[in-house]
Amino acid sequence: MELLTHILGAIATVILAFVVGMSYGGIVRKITARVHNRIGPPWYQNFIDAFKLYGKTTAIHHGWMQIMGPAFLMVSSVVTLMFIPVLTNGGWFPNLNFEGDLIFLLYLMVFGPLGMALGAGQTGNPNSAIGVTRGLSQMVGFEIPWVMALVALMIQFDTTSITGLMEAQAQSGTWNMFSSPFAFIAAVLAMLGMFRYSPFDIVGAPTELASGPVSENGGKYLFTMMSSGSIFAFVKLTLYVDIFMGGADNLVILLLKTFSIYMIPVLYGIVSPRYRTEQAIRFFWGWPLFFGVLALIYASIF
Amino acid sequence: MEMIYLIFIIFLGGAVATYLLGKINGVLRDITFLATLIVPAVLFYTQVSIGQTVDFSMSGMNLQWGITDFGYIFAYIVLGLGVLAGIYAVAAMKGKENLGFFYSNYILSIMAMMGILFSRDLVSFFIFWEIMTWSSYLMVVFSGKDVQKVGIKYFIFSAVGAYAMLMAIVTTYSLTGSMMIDSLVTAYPGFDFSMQLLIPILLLIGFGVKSAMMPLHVWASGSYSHAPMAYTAVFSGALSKMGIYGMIIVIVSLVSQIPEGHWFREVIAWLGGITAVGGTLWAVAQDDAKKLLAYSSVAQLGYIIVGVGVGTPLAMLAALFMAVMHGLFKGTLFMAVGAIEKQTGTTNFTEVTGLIRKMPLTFLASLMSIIALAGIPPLGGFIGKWMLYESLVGSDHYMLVIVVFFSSTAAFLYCYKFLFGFFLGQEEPEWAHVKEAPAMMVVPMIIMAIGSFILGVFPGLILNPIDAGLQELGYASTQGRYWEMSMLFNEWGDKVVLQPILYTIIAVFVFFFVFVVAKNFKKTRYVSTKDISSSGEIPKAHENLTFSRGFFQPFLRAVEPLMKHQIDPLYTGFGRGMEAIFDFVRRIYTGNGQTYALYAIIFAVLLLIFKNQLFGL
Amino acid sequence: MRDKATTLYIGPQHPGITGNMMVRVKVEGDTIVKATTEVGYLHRAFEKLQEKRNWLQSFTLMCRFCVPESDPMEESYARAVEAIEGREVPERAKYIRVMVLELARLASFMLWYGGQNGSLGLYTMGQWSVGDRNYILDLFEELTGGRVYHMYIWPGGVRKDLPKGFEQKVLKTMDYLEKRLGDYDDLMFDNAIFKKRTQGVGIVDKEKAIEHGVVGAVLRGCGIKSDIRIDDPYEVYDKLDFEVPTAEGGDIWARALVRRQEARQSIRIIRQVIADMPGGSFYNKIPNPQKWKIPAGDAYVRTESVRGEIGMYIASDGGLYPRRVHLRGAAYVHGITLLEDVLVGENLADISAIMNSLGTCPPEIER
Amino acid sequence: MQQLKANLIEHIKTSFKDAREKDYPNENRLDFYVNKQCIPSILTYAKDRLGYIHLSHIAIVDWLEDGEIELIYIIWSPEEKIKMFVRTRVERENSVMPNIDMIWRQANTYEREFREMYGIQFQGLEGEQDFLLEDWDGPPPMRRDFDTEAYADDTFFHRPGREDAQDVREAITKRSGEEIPDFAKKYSR
Amino acid sequence: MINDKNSQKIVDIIQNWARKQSIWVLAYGTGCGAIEIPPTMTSRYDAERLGVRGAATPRQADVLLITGYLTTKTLKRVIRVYEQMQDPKYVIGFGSCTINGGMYYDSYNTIKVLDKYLPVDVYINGCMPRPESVLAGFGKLQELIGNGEANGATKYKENLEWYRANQKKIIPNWVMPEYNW
Repeated sequence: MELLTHILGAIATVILAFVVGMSYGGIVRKITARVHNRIGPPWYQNFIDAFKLYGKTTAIHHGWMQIMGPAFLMVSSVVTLMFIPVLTNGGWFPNLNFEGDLIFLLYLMVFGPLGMALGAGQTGNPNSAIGVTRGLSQMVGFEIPWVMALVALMIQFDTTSITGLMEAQAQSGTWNMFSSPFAFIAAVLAMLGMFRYSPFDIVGAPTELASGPVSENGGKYLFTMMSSGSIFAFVKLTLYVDIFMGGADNLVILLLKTFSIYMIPVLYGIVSPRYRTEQAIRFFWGWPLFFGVLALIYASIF
Repeated sequence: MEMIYLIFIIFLGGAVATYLLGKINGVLRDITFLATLIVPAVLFYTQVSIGQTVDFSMSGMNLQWGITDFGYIFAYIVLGLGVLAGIYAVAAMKGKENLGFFYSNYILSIMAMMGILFSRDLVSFFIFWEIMTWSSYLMVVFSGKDVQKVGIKYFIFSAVGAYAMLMAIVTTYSLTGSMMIDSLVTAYPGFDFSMQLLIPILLLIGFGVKSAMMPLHVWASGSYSHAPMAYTAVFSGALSKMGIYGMIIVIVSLVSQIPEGHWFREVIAWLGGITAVGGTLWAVAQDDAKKLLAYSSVAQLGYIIVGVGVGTPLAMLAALFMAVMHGLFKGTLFMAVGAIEKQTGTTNFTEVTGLIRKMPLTFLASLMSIIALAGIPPLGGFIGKWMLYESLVGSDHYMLVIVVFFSSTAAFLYCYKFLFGFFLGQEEPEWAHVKEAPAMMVVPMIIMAIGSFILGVFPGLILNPIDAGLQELGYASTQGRYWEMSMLFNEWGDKVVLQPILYTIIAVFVFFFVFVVAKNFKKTRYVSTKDISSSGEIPKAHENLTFSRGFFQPFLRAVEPLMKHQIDPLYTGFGRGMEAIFDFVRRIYTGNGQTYALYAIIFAVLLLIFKNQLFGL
Repeated sequence: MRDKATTLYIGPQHPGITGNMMVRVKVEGDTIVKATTEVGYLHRAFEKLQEKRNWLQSFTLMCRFCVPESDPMEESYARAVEAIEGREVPERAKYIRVMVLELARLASFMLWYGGQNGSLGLYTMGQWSVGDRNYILDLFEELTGGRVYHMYIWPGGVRKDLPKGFEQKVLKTMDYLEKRLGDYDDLMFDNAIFKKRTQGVGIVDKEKAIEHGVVGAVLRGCGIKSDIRIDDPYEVYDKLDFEVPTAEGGDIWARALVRRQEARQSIRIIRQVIADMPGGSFYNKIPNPQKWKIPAGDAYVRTESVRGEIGMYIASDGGLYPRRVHLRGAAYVHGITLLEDVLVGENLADISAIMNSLGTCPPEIER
Repeated sequence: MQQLKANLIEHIKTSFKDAREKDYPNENRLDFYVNKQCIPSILTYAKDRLGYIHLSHIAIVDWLEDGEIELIYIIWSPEEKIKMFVRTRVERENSVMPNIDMIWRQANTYEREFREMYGIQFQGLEGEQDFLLEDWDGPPPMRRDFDTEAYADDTFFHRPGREDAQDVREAITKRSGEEIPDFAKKYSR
Repeated sequence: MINDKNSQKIVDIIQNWARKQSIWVLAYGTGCGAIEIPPTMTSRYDAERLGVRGAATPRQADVLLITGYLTTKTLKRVIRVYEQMQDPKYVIGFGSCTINGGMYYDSYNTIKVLDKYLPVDVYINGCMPRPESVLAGFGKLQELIGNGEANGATKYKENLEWYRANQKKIIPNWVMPEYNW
């Protein structure tokens, strides 16, 4: 019985993440369209797109790794989701919230992209490979300030677990974005890269690489990537909210907080051209790194 | 007769026998070779008990051999890897020239490593160390290519290391009058401060060379890539760990006894961190798989050195676990490269592409090892990485953790390069003939890959002996505090539970596979990798559609400032100044293996003859 | 034997290509080591078709040479035919022609704004400027009946007089566009990333410019003051007051600066033209096109388009049909030899931006 | 202007003996015929000595009746603001022209096009044989003796209703059996 | 359980609804009609509100928009691209020249009738069609998809030999992977 509850809880979490992530994607399209002076598609357009993609035939593959690539991505997203506390105080199914910590999560989050990279590699399309190398290079860029921010928090609160950080915030009564502002700034700047909106959309840059790693993937492959991407967006947003904004007591607050965080990369992206790869990496090793160091100093002093 | 003697006699006898049989019969030689590896391994695990020692006297010196708990961890690596790589070597080296020489050298290396682990006194330690160096040196020049460049580099660094070590030993003897390691440890706190510093530094130079610590790493990439791959698996996987073994003993038994020693350990840790970053960045820049793995080995040894330098119980656990894991996955990867080299004749990423469908098992083994190398759960590499980070964060090494994290994130780059370069990308007609490697090569790889998988879920299996070894070195028991069979804890009690992770991953995979992939897979058909959306054009036959040159060029451009200051030219400049000496050295080292062997023997004999003068001081 | 460098096909089916053409680039890392342009995907053989079409029928083909800006072709044809025939053009028609040409330039600049930024990933600009371009197309629609193909400037004058109140509409649109150009500046020229992406990229220096016969904004972008409207004035450009902007550096950024000023100059010219517009006839009627013969002779006229100099050579043998109409577009120079030369050593990420900046327009190359 | 032109003509005529003038007094243009071998030297001379640094166009005309193809190199001097037409005529068949893409790189494009479209060979011309066409096995298509309409009729499908350049309204009416309304009749041929 | 045939029908209806709401157009400007695509996609006409958006590679695209005349050289690429697209896929012929050759009826290098070479679902006439016509064309295509009548791809598969014969007639040097789905 307990196992059944666990499984149902996990499925409910996945569905929540999928719906929220997809809707956010649609809303982003709507907002972008408004900035463009357009009406834009309805907010549920992404669901239609996903459903259509699922309905398309997928007649070919270039080898089993191409099929496994999206599977890796999906697995990574779902498993990572299991470790993220959705609401504070067990307001949602706890899944595996207490079984892993932040460093574990950092590595788990790489699992999917690496699998996807392998899948993209097998298609034999040079654009895919170039896109992957760009993505990995950029990842090295933004992970540094991101980890600095996390380490700063870990030092400050003597814990590496997400639930521990959430409890620490509940006890102190302030959010970490106020109690360790430098870490928050570094993490937000790193987040720009993590969400891959312009100017950091170098991986699938259409005018340069057609669409990069997904060049050969249509139909069901693309559906899987799209939905796992949505889940992953939810994971990342919830992680930020949990770590820096004290988590959320109920779903409405969760949506408000995640959405407000999400708007940072989206709005910055609308008015920015794309960086070249090395420029993107250097960006992350400029101000974000500086704030990361500040955060570490701040954390080790206080 | 003592079992320890028997083991060494078998080794020695086997080495001679394989060398002689090599001239007579190939099959007999192979069988002898494998038997010489397997029999002592079995004997060791069944008959030799920890703490058991044998004493004997040689030309007036008291020597003592015996295995400790701590040495036992490394014995796992040496014998496990030795046997598996031996099986692999038989298949991999088939048809090569001068095999008897290769095999006997191989056996001598294994014997020397076991000897180092058994040595309880500095003399036999040094002698075995030299045998190890010489046998590995002969392996580096085995192929006969680039001996001047690569061989001499390795030789000079090894020699410098050996002399430093010898000086330390001589100094110790003059101070304590004993050759026993234990007596050094007990007498050490009584030395004056300059000696307290000098001895560890000299020893660490010796060990640092073997473990490729910055700035003594220069020899590593060339030597690792020039030795036959079957041996490099041992070379990088086990032999380099001897440096770590020595380093841990020095740091834990000696350095931690001096009150002001913590800065010394910081230096070591930072050297390790720099080694990791430098090795990783250079690995990213390589186009040759052997070189890539060689630099990657440097980087991985850097992590281990970081752990050793930090030296908290968790860090030591991490370092030792990583040492074991590194033996597993790096051994596998070198074997995979060897398999590819055997099947295609080259190890260059810009030439070989698209082998995934030709060599699926090699790919699988490489994939698992790469995941382990990258430290992605649920494979074993993750455990070591996790413990290292937790120990660094827990012991307030903030900047070091960032440095290490940078290195291990950048490691994803070369990990992908390795997999993509060989296995993915276009399937070119020029490699259409390639077949999977022989079973004797594949099976050891798969066994080791599975090993790293099992250790990823049940790290307790190997953490248990590590714990015993650490207790022997004076640490409190860590079981239950930092780890359980499949659970890890950090200083603050945060935990990672490994089994549910594995089960969740498997469950989601199965769910996904059954409902999406498998259903879909039946309907889809394989098409050639030439059938890609190349903007509507149909590529001509000669056009290269594989992206392999300048793989991470933008990244390297971004990290250019870091890579500009490399250490190699410094040595070259130094060497140019010493041209005259080098000329002389070159005259002695003719490049012929036999000459070196002769030289080694003369060196050992001279050492024995003049020992009294040397050691009498 | 396989090539060493990786081959990438930029085009024909590629979001980054400016029209239907292909650049086959060989890359090592993300550095281009060789670039080969391949054209011919749009070759319709206009110049062949004109052999069987009379002088007026040929005129309808003219605007199809290059779609982003079709009026300079019509104007060149009309002017060349007039030059051979010696036909006078009424003064009002000349002013209207200049107005139409400048409107077309402005519309093409709008498209360039979108393309240049779209190639660098700033899609917002494309949405704005291409959307605003519709206001100019609306004017064209009212004036000529077509949004893209106007077939308005024909030999002897223009096809129709200005509709009632058209001038006011044009001026109103100009006011609006001038305001919008300020918005574009905020989004594009004040953007640090745009600067980073364009400065020092795709450099055409003076020597290269002369060696390759570079024209238009690309030439002005490397500091050479050259404009057909000033150097070899036609219609009424010699009576108008406008400036030829130049910039130093010869990179994408310099060319962007030049075009930014030129768009403003176009607005300035349109305002002047409307202010000075004379009355009178707009069309010096041509005879029955079925029997319209042009005396033997040839003419070469040049027009300044957004992409640069357009040349039109027309030879007549005195018959009902043109002997030869030979067009030389700006992209004919920029799109093949210059592009191949400039791309070598550049970054893979900048191909599209360089092509947009050079004004590569394949239908003009292939005709 | 006239004085300048006269000077230029004088210069060219002294340097190149076989240049034949073909003057258009009303325009800012110089115009003369030369022998095809002179083309590179005269263009180099104009570029280096006279300031004609810009090759504006290379026009080509097929004079089928004369059995000749005329090439017109149109160059432009930004300082003197005068166009110079350098004309040459070559045989239609098997002609080899000197190559000028060392003087101006863009000439390479023209020459590749002329090679493909008119069948004129250029000495030492680089670049692939195919320029605009692909797998073309007919005669060079831009020559006047190539009948594009006949070729198109042979090669491509045509939608019924436009067998010739007839009036479309007429054809539609014929097909559907309707009468042409009066207002439309006057537009029919 | 529900009858298989009926359930398939229901699935088809739902999927057709989704397909018509989400039309991804391949980014391939084959002819001069491509100039009216940016206005259609951008702020004034905003095709994205109808679910129309661009797709970078043929694997992801649903609709191949033939924007105008096709030269024989382009036709080869268009066929290649079309065959790489995944079912269900649609072709829109855009502009008069795709219908009957338009003003290039006597050109030696352009095809005159597109539907002899590719199965066209919707034609949009005009030279060039205005964005409104393009939107109307998309509307028509949506209607056809909704009714399940836009089956050009099926027609192509069934009559592949006939199409191939026509294609090979004007593309003599036929080196292309076989159409395999």
